Amino acid sequence: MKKLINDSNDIISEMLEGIVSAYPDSMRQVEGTTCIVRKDAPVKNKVAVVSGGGSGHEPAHAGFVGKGMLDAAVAGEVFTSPTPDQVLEGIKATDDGSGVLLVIKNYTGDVMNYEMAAELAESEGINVEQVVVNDDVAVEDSSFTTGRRGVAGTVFVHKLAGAKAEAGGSLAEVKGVADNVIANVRSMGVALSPCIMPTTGEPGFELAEDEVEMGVGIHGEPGIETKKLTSADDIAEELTENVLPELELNASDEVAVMVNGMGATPEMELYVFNRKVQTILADKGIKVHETIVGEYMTSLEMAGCSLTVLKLDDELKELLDAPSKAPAFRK
Amino acid sequence: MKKLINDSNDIISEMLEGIVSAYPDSMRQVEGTTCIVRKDAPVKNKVAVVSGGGSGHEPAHAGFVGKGMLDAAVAGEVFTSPTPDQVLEGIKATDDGSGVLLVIKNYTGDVMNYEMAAELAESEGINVEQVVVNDDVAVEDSSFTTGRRGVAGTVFVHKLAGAKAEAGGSLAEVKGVADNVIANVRSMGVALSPCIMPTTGEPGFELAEDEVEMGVGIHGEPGIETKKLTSADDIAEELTENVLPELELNASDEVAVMVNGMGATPEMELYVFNRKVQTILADKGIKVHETIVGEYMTSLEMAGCSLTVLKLDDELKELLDAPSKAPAFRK
Amino acid sequence: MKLNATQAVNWMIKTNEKIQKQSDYLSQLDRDIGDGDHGINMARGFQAVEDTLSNEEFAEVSDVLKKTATTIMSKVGGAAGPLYGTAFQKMAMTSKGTEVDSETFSNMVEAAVEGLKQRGKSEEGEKTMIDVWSPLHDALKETSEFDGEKIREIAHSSMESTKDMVATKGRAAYLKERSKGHLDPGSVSSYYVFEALSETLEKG
Amino acid sequence: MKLNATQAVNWMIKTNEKIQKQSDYLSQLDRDIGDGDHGINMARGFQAVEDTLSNEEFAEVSDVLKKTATTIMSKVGGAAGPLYGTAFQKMAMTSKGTEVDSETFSNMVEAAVEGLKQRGKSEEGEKTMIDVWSPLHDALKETSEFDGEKIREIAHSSMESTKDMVATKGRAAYLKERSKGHLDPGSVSSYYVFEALSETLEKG
Ligand SMILES: Nc1ncnc2c1ncn2[C@@H]1O[C@H](COP(=O)(O)OP(=O)(O)O)[C@@H](O)[C@H]1O
Ligand SMILES: Nc1ncnc2c1ncn2[C@@H]1O[C@H](COP(=O)(O)OP(=O)(O)O)[C@@H](O)[C@H]1O
Ligand SMILES: [Mg+2]
Ligand SMILES: [Mg+2]
Ligand SMILES: [Mg+2]
Ligand SMILES: [Mg+2]
Repeated sequence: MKKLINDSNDIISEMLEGIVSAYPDSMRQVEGTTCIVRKDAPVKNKVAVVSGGGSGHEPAHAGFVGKGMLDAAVAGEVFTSPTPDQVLEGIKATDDGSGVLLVIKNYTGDVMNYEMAAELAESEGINVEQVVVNDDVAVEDSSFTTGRRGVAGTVFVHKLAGAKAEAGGSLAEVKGVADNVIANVRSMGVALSPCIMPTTGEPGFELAEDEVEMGVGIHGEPGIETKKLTSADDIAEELTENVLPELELNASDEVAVMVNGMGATPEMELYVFNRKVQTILADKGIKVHETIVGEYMTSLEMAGCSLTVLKLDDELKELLDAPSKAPAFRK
Repeated sequence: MKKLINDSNDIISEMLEGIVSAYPDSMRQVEGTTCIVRKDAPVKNKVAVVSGGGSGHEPAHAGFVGKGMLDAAVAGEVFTSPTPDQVLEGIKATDDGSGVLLVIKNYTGDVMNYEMAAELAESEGINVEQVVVNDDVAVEDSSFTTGRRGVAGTVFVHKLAGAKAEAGGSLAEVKGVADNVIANVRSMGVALSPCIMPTTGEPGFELAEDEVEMGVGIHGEPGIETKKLTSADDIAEELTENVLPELELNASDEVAVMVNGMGATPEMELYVFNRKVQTILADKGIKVHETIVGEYMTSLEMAGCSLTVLKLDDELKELLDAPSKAPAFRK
Repeated sequence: MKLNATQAVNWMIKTNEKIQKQSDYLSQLDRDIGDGDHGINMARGFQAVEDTLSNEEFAEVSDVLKKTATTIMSKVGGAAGPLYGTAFQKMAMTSKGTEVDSETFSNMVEAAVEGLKQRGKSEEGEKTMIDVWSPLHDALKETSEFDGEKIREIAHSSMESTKDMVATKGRAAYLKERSKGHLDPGSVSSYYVFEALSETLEKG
Repeated sequence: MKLNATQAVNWMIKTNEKIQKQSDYLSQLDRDIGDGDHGINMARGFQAVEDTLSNEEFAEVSDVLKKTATTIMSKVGGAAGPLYGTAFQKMAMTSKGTEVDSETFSNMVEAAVEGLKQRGKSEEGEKTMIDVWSPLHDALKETSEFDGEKIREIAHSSMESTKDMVATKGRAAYLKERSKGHLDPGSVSSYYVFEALSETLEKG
């Protein structure tokens, strides 16, 4: 394991200090916690949008803190959901009485910890709503299982719910937007090489020189299927064909596309991949309102990418276009 | 070699298509060339800022094309300067008669190819000025050698010269700003692992599991010194101590800081690194006007980072703060 | 045979010893079918438990377990944090104000199982730590003896039984059939908890 | 002995053959002290040269070299593109309208050396391709024979002499003392150019 770190035990606290010291005018760390909040939190007469999760997904989630997006990001250990007390701190630091929306990625740990935090917050009289993002089509969805994972589509939930909150939406309205995004966003990922956990120095899975892992999540865990690496176009086609069907798009429908780098894949390759995605969408007559290419929801230094497609309606389009001051999602 | 590509011979053209298809509202490719220009080029009554270089540095340079930054980015093969005829196309597509500033990174190949392009453009009656960025303090500077390399500091030249051009500056004024930035910007980089050339599938250098390459450039070539990897703090200290002296900063001077990921290093580590940089600057009483952390001038999937410090005066500060619509540098 | 507060502290210290020693093994198990952090999570949490318990005096078992629960809850995170936190919290509530004999302990484990199911929205047979806790309760309610070795044996065989299961909850569920053939990491750490209890009871 | 237009085309085709065959070797040399692309750059450029020359008729050597120059200029990029482009351009200009005998060829190489120095802002002894072109001119101006084998020998020993030099220009310059002990890639590719010429002259 070769990492630009000091002691792996200090990695989260040092990262958080490094983030806050980069953007001292727009964010601050709630003292003694792993919460990064807008400098001006709690914002008067505004619903707060709070998210977070395990670390190792940078710029998620702290990079999305800022006017027009998140009010707070709560950081857990690497790939480990933050604990309820930390989430509670994020809630308390951002609620001005207008209520708080928790945006949770659908992983057992995250769901349980946030649920407990919500219980604690409600017992302190704070109005809390939760949404659980489950955009990953690689995982089978059934009421008897854990259900789908929440992956890069979460970034759209942050952006659009954040924009609604900034526009003065009520807690119910902000949650409504988040629900709408969740219902209309689908993703799937592929890995070319695993990431290395800083704590153990071990890779999450092994891949031969000519193999890819289809349907990976964002925690270094193995994916759904190991296959031969053929070409960027083949992979783009496979991901697109998996992501699109449930959105039931008709020609003339508008979408937003995110090609998200998992960490180590050069942007050059993301664009080669994007080329094919855009061709497929164009062939189907689907109109792309906006394309976002870059690293948004990473998995440390995993190589690979994910494709996210969000079906837009007029309100979602407007919210996507709205300004954002979050350092990792400026608009 | 494991890359998300199709045929390595098509990688540049497919990447360019992928970029343009991501931002069809703001850029276009000049047909039959490797030039990406602002959609509205040539912009009326505006000096054009044209840059480019070898590919493999994404988002540099095409990601910086947009209102307030570059008018054109000319792409060469991977790590190979574009040819004079391509640079000429970029110049011709963006000049409206107000003149063109070429921003060149100080590599023999780039300097020669751009020089020849400038000669060709002048022979066609276009007013062209050139600046050569040489911010890399790792390399000795002497009139008997090739001189210092141009690395991540180039992004500040793009931003500030671009802002000056957008503000209506004359060619001399835009060049003046670029010269001012070049005189006041210094960088140095470190690699934890090499990148793999897509054409040959070979790494540019070898590093043992416990070694780092200090003073690397951005083309996969070896650096100045191979050392043991100690800690992020040690490396941050070494880079900072090398970058600062020539800027002759006094307490109360203001700077902009860029912590630039080389490709594969997780953002988490960039922030751990940034933490130490900020501490050192704060201890010296140097005021940081803005910090930028992320991938701006990469070297494919090299692991590592570079530190760039730009000393600001009032004009540079204002130009840095000015809006930019470039997808990789939104303000 | 009864468990007193001092023994309860020893139980937790012994658990921590085992977890520290097996941290890499637990992470390796989690790497096979999860995200590879279970050992790290548990080691961080139980070290904090030992540190906190060592610095305080406790009147009864319930107090020890309560302190354990809150410490785990704020130190572990992930799935294991809320689950172990809930299990110890339920055991603390059930043992409040009473001596911990075989019957009380059976009730404590019953409450823990209830808590786990509720918190994890899960059942037996889904290849989770419930597959250690629940069979243990089944065995405990059949006997009035507080038999450490028996507890260890049942926890051990239950833990082993998770190997053949297909996960439908937790991260391992994403692997579906591929999760078969691997032990569930949370069941293995749960086994250490009961192995530590067994040793504590046997030492008296 | 003179070089005619057909031979000049053959010279370039032979050069391309060698470059294609040695492309990996050239890139390996460039990897040692540069950025590892010299073979790729040259292979791309000279393939284009062969493709263009094969499709046209040429009246004189100058025309062949001019086409070669412009093709290299627009296909190679990097440092080698402008340098080789300039060298061939200068040779084309110097040979315009004349037969290419030993004296003319000496003048052509002289002009190429001048061009390389100006374009590269460099001199002999800086571990660049100039260290093959310049000694070759020194030798050519001393003789009135157009001797292929002699040209090959001098190009070869000059190329080898770059091994002990310390680079002060080009990418290798960043390595300073570390550049010693490695052949300069551009000098090796220049050797292939003259080896190809030598073979062309010998075949007649
Ligand atoms: N829904 C659930 N119900 C009960 N136990 C669960 C559930 N999900 C996970 N677990 C247990 O938690 C363990 C994983 O814990 P850990 O690795 O620390 O958390 P994470 O899965 O968040 O990384 C699993 O081995 C399993 O025993
Ligand atoms: N300033 C210079 N003057 C003369 N020749 C040079 C100069 N710089 C580089 N060269 C030659 O160019 C060769 C490198 O070419 P190449 O690898 O294709 O370009 P790049 O260095 O841009 O990657 C060197 O080996 C050297 O012979
Ligand atoms: Mg985890
Ligand atoms: Mg090169
Ligand atoms: Mg785990
Ligand atoms: Mg080279």
